[in-house]
Parts: sequence; C-alpha cells; structure tokens
Amino acid sequence: MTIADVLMIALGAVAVGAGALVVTSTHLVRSGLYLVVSLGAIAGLYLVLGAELVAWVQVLVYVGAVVVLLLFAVMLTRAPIGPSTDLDRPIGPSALIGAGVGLGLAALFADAFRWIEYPRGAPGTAERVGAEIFGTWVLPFEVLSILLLSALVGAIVLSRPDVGRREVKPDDPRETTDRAKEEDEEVPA
Amino acid sequence: MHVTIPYVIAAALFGLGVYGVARRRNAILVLMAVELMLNAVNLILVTADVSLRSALRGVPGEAWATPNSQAGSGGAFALFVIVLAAAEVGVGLAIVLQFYRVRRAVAIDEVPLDEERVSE
Amino acid sequence: MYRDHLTGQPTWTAASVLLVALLVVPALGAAVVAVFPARRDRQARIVATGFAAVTFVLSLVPFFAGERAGGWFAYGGPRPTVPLMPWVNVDLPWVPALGLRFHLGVDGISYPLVVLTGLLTLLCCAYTVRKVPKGGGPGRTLSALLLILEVGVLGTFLSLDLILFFVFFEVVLLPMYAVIAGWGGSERRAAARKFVLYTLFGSVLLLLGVVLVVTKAGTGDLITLTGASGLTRTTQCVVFALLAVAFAVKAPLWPLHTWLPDAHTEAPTVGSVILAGVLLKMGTYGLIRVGVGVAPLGAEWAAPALGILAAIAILAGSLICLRQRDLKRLIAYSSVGHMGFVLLGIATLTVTGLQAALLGNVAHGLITGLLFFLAGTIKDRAGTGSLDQLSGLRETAPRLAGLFGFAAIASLGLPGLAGFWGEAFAVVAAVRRGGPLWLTLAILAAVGGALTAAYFLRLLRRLTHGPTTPTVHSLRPSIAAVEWFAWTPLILLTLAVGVIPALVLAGTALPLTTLLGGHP
Amino acid sequence: MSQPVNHFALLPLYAAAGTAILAFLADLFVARRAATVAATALGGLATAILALVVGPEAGTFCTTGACSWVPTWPAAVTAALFAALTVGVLALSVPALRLGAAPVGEFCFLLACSMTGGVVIAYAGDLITLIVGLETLTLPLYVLVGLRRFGPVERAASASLTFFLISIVSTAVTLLGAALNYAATGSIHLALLHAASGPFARLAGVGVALLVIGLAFKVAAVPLHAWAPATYDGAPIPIAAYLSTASKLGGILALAAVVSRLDARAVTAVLAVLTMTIGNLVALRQSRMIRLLAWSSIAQAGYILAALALGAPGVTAALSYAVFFVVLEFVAFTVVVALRRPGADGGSLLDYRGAARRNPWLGAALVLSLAGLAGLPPGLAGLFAKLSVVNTLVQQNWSWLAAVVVLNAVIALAYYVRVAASLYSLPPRVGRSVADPVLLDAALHPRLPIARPVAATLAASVAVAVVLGFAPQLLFNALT
Repeated sequence: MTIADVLMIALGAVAVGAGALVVTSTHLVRSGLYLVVSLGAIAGLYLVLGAELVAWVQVLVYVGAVVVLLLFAVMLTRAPIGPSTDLDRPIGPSALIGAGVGLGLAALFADAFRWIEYPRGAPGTAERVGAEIFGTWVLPFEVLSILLLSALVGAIVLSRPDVGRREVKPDDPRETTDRAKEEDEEVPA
Repeated sequence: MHVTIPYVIAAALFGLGVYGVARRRNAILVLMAVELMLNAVNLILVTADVSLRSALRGVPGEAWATPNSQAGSGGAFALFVIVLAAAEVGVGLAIVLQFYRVRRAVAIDEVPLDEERVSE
Repeated sequence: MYRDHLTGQPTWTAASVLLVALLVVPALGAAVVAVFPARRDRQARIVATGFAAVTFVLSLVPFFAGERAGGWFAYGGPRPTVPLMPWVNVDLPWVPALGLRFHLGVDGISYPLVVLTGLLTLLCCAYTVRKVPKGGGPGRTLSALLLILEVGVLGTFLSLDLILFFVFFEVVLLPMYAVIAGWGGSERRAAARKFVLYTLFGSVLLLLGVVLVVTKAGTGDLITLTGASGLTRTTQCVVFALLAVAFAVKAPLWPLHTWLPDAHTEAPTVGSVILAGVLLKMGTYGLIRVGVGVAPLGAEWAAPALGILAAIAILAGSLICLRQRDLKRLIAYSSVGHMGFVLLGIATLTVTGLQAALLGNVAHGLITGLLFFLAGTIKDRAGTGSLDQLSGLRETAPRLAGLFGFAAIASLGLPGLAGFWGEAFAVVAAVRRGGPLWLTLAILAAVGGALTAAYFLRLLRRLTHGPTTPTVHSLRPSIAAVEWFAWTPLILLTLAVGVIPALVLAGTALPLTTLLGGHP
Repeated sequence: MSQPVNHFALLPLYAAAGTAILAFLADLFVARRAATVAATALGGLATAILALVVGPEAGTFCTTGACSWVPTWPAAVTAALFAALTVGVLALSVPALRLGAAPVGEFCFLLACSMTGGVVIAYAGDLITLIVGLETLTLPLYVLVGLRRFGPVERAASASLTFFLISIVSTAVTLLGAALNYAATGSIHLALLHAASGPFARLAGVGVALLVIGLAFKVAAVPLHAWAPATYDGAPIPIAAYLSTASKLGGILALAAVVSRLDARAVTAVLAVLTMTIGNLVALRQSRMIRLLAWSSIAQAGYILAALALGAPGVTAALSYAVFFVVLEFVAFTVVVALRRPGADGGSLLDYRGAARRNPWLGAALVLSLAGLAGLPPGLAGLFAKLSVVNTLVQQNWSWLAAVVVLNAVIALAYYVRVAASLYSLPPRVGRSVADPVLLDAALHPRLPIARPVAATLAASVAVAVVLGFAPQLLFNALT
C-alpha cells in the first residue's frame, strides 16, 4: 500500500458513492450535483494516475460544460425542485444487470492484473499528450471538428423551430399538388 | 501503485451506469448514467497507460507480450471520448428539449415502441 | 469443341451462338411484349407467339447443326476418361469469384426436353392469343411471363455448370407464382404461396447441395463432375440426399407433393400445361443429370429409399385419384402417379430405367399437357370442374369427349401410345434389377398401373357417358381453330412417340452410360 | 513524429468535408433551395468519383507499422457508395424540402457531415478514427430523424430520442470494448490488433465481444434491434432509407474491421442466427411498410453477420452482400418515396394495394428489389449475394450456418411475396358492387406526379442493381 493507493481508494470511494447517488437520487437537480462530485473525484484519480492533462480537461469540459448542460436540460424541462416519484421504472432486473456487469468487470480486472505493484509512469503532461495527439492522432482530431460542427448546427436547428421556416405551412395535400404544378418541375410517372 | 484499484473503481462506475440506464425513466437521468459509463471507460484508458507503460519495461513479474503496444495513447483516447461525450450531450439536450416541446414529458417509457400503439 | 473446353478458350461457332440465342430470344420477347401499351394487348400476344415460334424452331436445330457425329462415337474410349460430350457447347466465364461459368450444351438427355419446352411454350402462347383467363391481369403480361418461364426452363435443361443450373432453376419460381396468383381461380393466392414456398424450400436445399459439390470438388462443371468424380462417399451421400429432396419437391415425389394439386387446380389452363408439361420435368431431369451424375455413390446409397417412395407415390396417386371429384385435381394427382413411375425408373440406376424415365418424362409432358388443355376448356365452358356436374359430354360435345377419351387412354398407358413405354420399361427395369425389394416394387408399380387404368376409365365413364347434366347441356360444343392448333401437335406426337419411342431415346444410351459411371 | 501527409490519398475526405462546408456556404450566400441542394449533390458526386479515382494508395498518418488512413479498393468502393447514397437520399428529400419540411441548408450540411463520417469509416485504420467516424456518421442522424416540420411530428421526436439514447449507450459499450482491448493488448491501430496472451486473454476476449456487441447496435442486430423499427417508422422516409443503408453499412464496415483481426466468431455467430431468424419471423406479421422494411433489413443484417462470423475469410462475402443489399434496399425505399406524398410517412401495407397496376414501372422496380432481397431472380444481385455468403460459409466448413441462412431465406420469401403480390392485387370490393371497383380505386388513389430527382434516383439505382445482377464480378473484383 503506497500513498497513491490510499489516495486512489479514497477518491474511488467518493466517485463510486457519488455515482451511486446519481443513479438512485429522487431529486433531478441533486443527481446532477452528485454527478459533479463523482466526475471531480475521477479527475482526482487521473491526477494520481499521472494524467494531468486529462484531469484538467475532465474538470473543464465535463464538470464545467457537460454537467452545466445537463442542469440546463433539467431546468428547461421544468423539472420539479423537490423529490419526484416518477423518475424510475419498477426495479425489475436492472439492479441485477447493473451488479452483474460491475462485479463481472471487476472480477475480470482482478483476474488479469492481480495485486501487482506497477510503477508510476511519466506524467501525462499537456506537452506529452499534445505530442501524442498531434503525432499519431491527427486524423481523428480533424474529423472531430466536423463532428463538433455538426453537433452545433444540429442542436441549433432542433431547438430553433423557426430556422429556415417558410411562410406557407402546407398541411393541406391539395395545396401540395398545386404547388408542385406551379413549380412545373414534375414529370408524370 | 496497484492498478487493480482504479480498474475496479471503473468497473463499479460502469456497473452503476448500466443500472442507471436500465432503471431510469427520465431521459436526462439516463444521459447522466451514460456519462458515468463513459467516465468508467476513460478511467480504464488512463489506467491502461500506466499498466502498459510499465509492462513495456518488463516490470511486473509476468512477462506478457505486447509487441505493438501503443502505450501513451490511452490518455489521447480518453480526451477523444470526453469530446465525443460533450458533442453527444449537446445534441442530446436539443433532442430532449424538442421531445419535451412536443410531448410535455421527458419520460422515455412513453416513447412508443410497439406498432399497435403507433398505428392508432 | 471438347478441346476448346479443356483449354478454356471460348470459341464462337454458329452452334454456340444458337445456344445463347435459345435463351436470348424468349427473354427479348418478354421484354418487347412487356413494353407494349395496354390498347395493343392482342398484338402483343401475337408478337409473343412469334418469339415463341422462333425459339421452338431454334430448339429443333441442334439435332441437325450440332457436331453430333463426333459425340456419337466419342464414347468408345475407356472409362472414366471420356466424359459426357454435348452436341453443342458454349463455355464462357461469368462470375469467377463464385466459380460460375456460363456453360451451356445439348446432348441426347436434354434435347427431347428442350424441344418439348419450346413446343409447349409455343402452344401456350398461341392459346393465349385467343383466350386470356378472365378476372386476371392483362394477356400480354401472361405471354411475357410464359416467355420468361421458357428462359428459365430452357436454361435449366441447357446448363452444364452446377451454379448456372441453380440460377436458372430459381428463375422459374416467381414467374410461375405470378401466373398462378395473377390468372388463377378463386383460391389462387393460397395455392400460389404454397407453390412458391415449397419450391423455394426445395431450391435452398439444392443451393446447399450445389455449393457443397462445388466446394468439395473445386469445380462446378457438369462435364468434369459427371460419372466418377473426386468426391468421397460421405460427401456424395450428403449431396445426393440434399439434391434428391430438392428435386423431389419439384418433381414432385410423395410425400412432398401436396403443393401440386392446389397449384394445378387454381392455375389457369396455360399455367397448368406449363407446370405439368415442363416444370415438373426440371425435377426429374435434375435428378438424372445432377443427382445421379454428380453423386453416383450417393444415388446407389439412396436408391432403395427412392424406389420405395416412388412405389408409394404410384399407389397413393392412383388411390387418391379414385376418390377425386374435381377434374383438374384428378389430373394433378395422376401426375403424382406418373412421376412416381419416372422416379422408379431413375431409382433402378440402370440404363433401361433411366431411358424409361426420360421417355416417361416426355410422354407425360405431351399427354398431361393435352389433358390440361382439354380439362381447362371443359372447365371454362361448363364453369365448373366438379365431376358431379359434368357427365354425358359425349351427347353434347362428341369431339371434345373423343379427344378427352384419347388423352385419358394415352395417359393410362395403352400400348402404342406414348404413355405406355415409360411405365412399362420402368417396371421392366425394376424387375431386371432383381432382388426381393425391386421385385416387390415392380409388382406394386404394376398394380398402380392397373389402378391408373381403373380411375381413368371411371373418369371417362362419368364424364363422357352417363346422363347429361344441365351444365353440360348448355356447353358450347364447337372447337375453335386456335384450340385445334394447340392440341393437334400434342395428339400427333403422342401417337408418334408411342409408335417410335426411338424418337426420344436416340442418342441417350451413351450419355446415360456415362452418367451411371460406365456400368450399363 | 512529424511526417509528410499524403494529401492525394486524403482527397475523398477533403471532398466530403468540403461538401459540408459548401452546403453551408451555399445556403448562406445564395440562399436558394435549388442551389444548396445542387451544390451538396455535386459535392457528393465529386466525393464518390474522387474515392474511385484515388483508389488504393499508400496509407497516411502512420506510426510504426500502422496507418490511420488506409486507402484500399474496398475502402474506395464503400466510400463511393456512402457518397452515392448521400446524393440519392438528398434527391429523395427534394420533394419534402420543396414543401419546407426542413431547413434546406442545415439539412444538406448535416447529411454531408454524415457522409464524411461514412467516408472516414471506410478508410479508418485505427479504432479511434473508426469510432469517431461512426459517431460523425450517426450524430447528424439523431437530428435528421427528428427534423420534421409537419406530418407526425410527435413520432419523429420520439424516434429521434429513442435512436439517440440507444445509440449513445451502444457507443459507451463499444468504447468499453475498445478500452478493455487496449488495456489487455495495448493496441489501437487495426493493423496492430492481436490476440492477447497469458492472464489478459480473458480480458481481451470480453473486450472484443463488447466491441462487437456495441457495433451490433448500429447494424440493429437482435437482441439489440429494438430501436430500429420505431426509429425508421418515425423518421422521414429518405432519412429512414439512409439509416437502413448508409448507417447500416457503416456498422458493417466497423464490424468487419474488428472481426477480421480479432477472434469474435462465437458471439458473431450467435448474433447472426438470432438476428436473421427473429428478424424474419417478426417481419412476417408487420402491417406497416417501413416497419416491414426495417425488420427485413434487420434480417438481412443477420446474413451479413453470418459471413462475418467467419472472421477474415468472410469479410469479402460480407462486404459484397452488404453492397448488394444496400443497393436493393435503397431501390425499395426510393419506390416508397415515389409512391407516397412528399413528406408523408410510409403508411400501412394496405395503402399499397394495387399500386403496381396504377404505376407499372414503380411496381416493377419494387418487385425487382424485393425479389433481390429474397435472393431470387429477377433480382439477380440478391441471388449472387446469398450465393456468395453460402459459398463462403460452406468453404469454411460452417455448413450448419449456411443451412440456417438458406432456411431463413424461405421464411423471408413469405413476406416479400405478400408485399409484391399486394402491389398487383385488385382493389377490394366496396359494399355491393354499385361502382366499378377499378374506377373507384383510381379515383381514390390519384396518380401522384413523381418529382424529377426522385425519378432520376430510381432510374440510377435500378440501373446499378441490374448491372450488379448481371456482372457481379465487377463488385467481387473491387472488394478483393
């Protein structure tokens, strides 16, 4: 047991505990806040593991942006502030599935890595990770820009029903055929 | 350090995420559970960097062949996952809001999956 | 030609152009007819008949144009080095990735069936010019479908590549479905669906068998595969089992025949004629050419089972016929019995037996084609196919009754008519095969033959003799020119094949010997 | 680590991404519907042509021993197919766009983004690029599925939400699989993927299985299929067409990339058997057109999975089946678009009764595609597709799976025939026969004019299907 181990166990306990509250809380808003705690603890784990850049990005993007977006969603859908009763399905097999997946994965890892002491690697500073990304992973990085752009445009176009709307709203099928004739771009079948 | 610890934490987080996805009915809560799952994945990736790097130096007692090891890419992968998650949440928020606008609800049980209910 | 085949260099002789033309002409005809406008329906049907006539003429040619002389004598060499030798041959690569070659050829086994197909399609197209079944789709579509069917059937009979054989085997499936479902009787939907599902079930087994052969043998070429091939005994047994079931569905062999009566009863007249006259032959032809040819050991292994099923089919078909009350259904069940004889001939695995099978095939095509034409006419005019309402035909329509009597007697196997030889020689072949099993089968088949006579005579007694019912009384007795045109060739050929069976059998002995692996 | 980038090999990617930007700029500066659509279509065509012109090239973005961008013939052909499908879907959407069913510029942009994702998947040489590409292919579709201004808006919104939620869960599973595999073997580039040894074998095995399962969501394999019918039915028809062709092709390519290098035979075979059997059985009792097509495409994915269960030897058969299937399925969807009012949904099967009598050419095209999907002539393309899968399975001594495939083909024929026959059926008799049912039917179902882009797309896709039917060797050559 090194200090790193103790730190990881402590942070892990926080992360898992908060994570458990995220999926069981009856308050929508509180779930979001527990998520912040859990993700923050995971950022701490990254630091212990030596991945500094990932840790900071985790804090900035996840805690800073993603969770805020989620909380916006909670607010915009007029979720009640107090506890809600209809957040969960009947428990059914979900607990079994969740526990099975968690324990199964844990057993798998324990089986593969045992209780072996691994040395702490060189810290994943911004410089190292940057070299990695711009040395090896340039292509997905560039594709990611397209992805982000489409996410942006998609989010806008979905949430603003008035974008690109035309004056006429042709619900009437007769109108549609008239319009088609008007435009004179049809060929008979 | 013992990498088993973060790996097991990641496993627990993923299990919690799966439980949340299966149990929750509110779309936003499902999204949160998915975030837990993605974070578990990231934790595995970052931890794998540590275990792989030391394996390259042959530190652990067990000699295991990783001829093509790309140790160090895990952190980069994790960054990609974070960005993917952010993009998804962005669009997901818009979709949930649209759904809410149309149906005044965010409970996904009401998403009709059966043909009978649709054709009515 | 054979050397060309070995070197793999396709050469375009007049003969190979002929083979391709045999498939292209009807396909082209179907395309041309399909684009005719609706108001030119009748002209379209005449054009279709023209294309069918050209195809028929082309189908006659190989007998004269082919390099048959070489083929006749090439079998003298020591077995098994001399393979099957088609009269006319064309061999081109098509899809090398799947091992599929466009390899066509005609020999003594396939030639009679090719001509029969050409003839029956021509007759059906001509018949359709005058008579389009009521309540169905436009007549030109029916003609086009008949031509597409012809492409498929001719392709099946001509292919010398296993995968090509399979492809053509599949071609007929949907057009026949469309013919039954589009122009059939009141229960046509169900009957057509039953037909298509049964047949597809058969063809997927065929697919498995074909692929298995091609994989194990490394080639799909029927010339190379025929006779002694490099397949192990186990493979041959598996392959033959798959192929036999596949062809038994198509033939059909009891107990896989249940689609046939429904399909025949509901199909329009031309549909029944094509179905009985040529489609069923694909099953028996496939069994001889592919089943026995590719897996002789497997065939030997399965022969007793096949023989027993054939005998059961003969008896079952006859017994069911004795109790039938519907004209078309009775003829359909009689087909089951006749095909039983054909399969019995095949099951003996002797040259005589196979010759009997080929002869039976052709005879059944001619006679049952004629019977279905006549039955269709009677049903159309009387408005019913029920035997209870049809009696005393002789009084009102003596010629029709006479023709029907002729066809029925030919079908029951009167010596001197086409039906006799196939059935008689099937029994003879079984007797010659010897052993208690085959003797029993021969006796059972002979009994079945007697039962056939019984039910046809019963049919004649009820249909032509007896008191005239009101339905029959109002029946129009005259026979139109187009009907004469459709029936006369069948009548003449029934007589001709009955008198000179060599018309069909000439040139079959040697290829059949090759198929059987050199054991006569 | 810096190295020269082979820009020539990257031309298809540039073209695809450029198309997206072009669509945006055209909408911004010209602001005319026709111009935006035409620009996007031209961009798509340019992408397709460039992919084929570039063909196989030296890979680029390489590290030691592996590249992230691997131009090969299969990659070029599938990338061209993605681009062609995008152009086709765009053409199918023109009638609805004309009515203002969706904002044109954004629609074109999102479609082009999705195409870019497809192109990236086709060329991807590592798991990160593959997953990012897959996400780029899918993410715009969440939006496009829900982008509906009239018609059944509610259904579109719920289709979009269902699709989104299930898709991100599947992404998480895929990522977990990739992460486990990385933890066990340390490899991310496809060329470096290898089986793990020692204590990590089990970990890597679970990782591969999870990868396959996550990707199986994308191809809607049973039991991970529940989203597909609801989503297809809720989406606008052209988008449903895109989902069941391009999106599915993306999933298949990703699966092929994984299973050809890592052993996932057991899990893939199980998925394959379940998918084709259940897909076909449920399709038998569908009464809505799009749902029927959705279930049939689930079943078709099963045949592809069957070939993929062989691992590397089955990849060519799987890809060729996928291409044949995509073309035929696209023809079917095109006919559905042509038969329906612009912006309408697929309707129930009853709406298609007698459609082929009113519209013989459309009927013939639909019959061609359904026959092909059933694997029968005249749909020769489908016949050869089935033949190649069965052939490969038997060659690899997986005859039992081949038998399952062909028996499923029999079940499938039952519903394909039902649809095809109903196209030609006579109109039902209404009450007592006061009126001529044919005339009455004609009055109730006026022949809708077919927009020119739709007609052109139909002609082109039918032509491709026919050519592939008679010359399948072209495709087999291109994919090997």
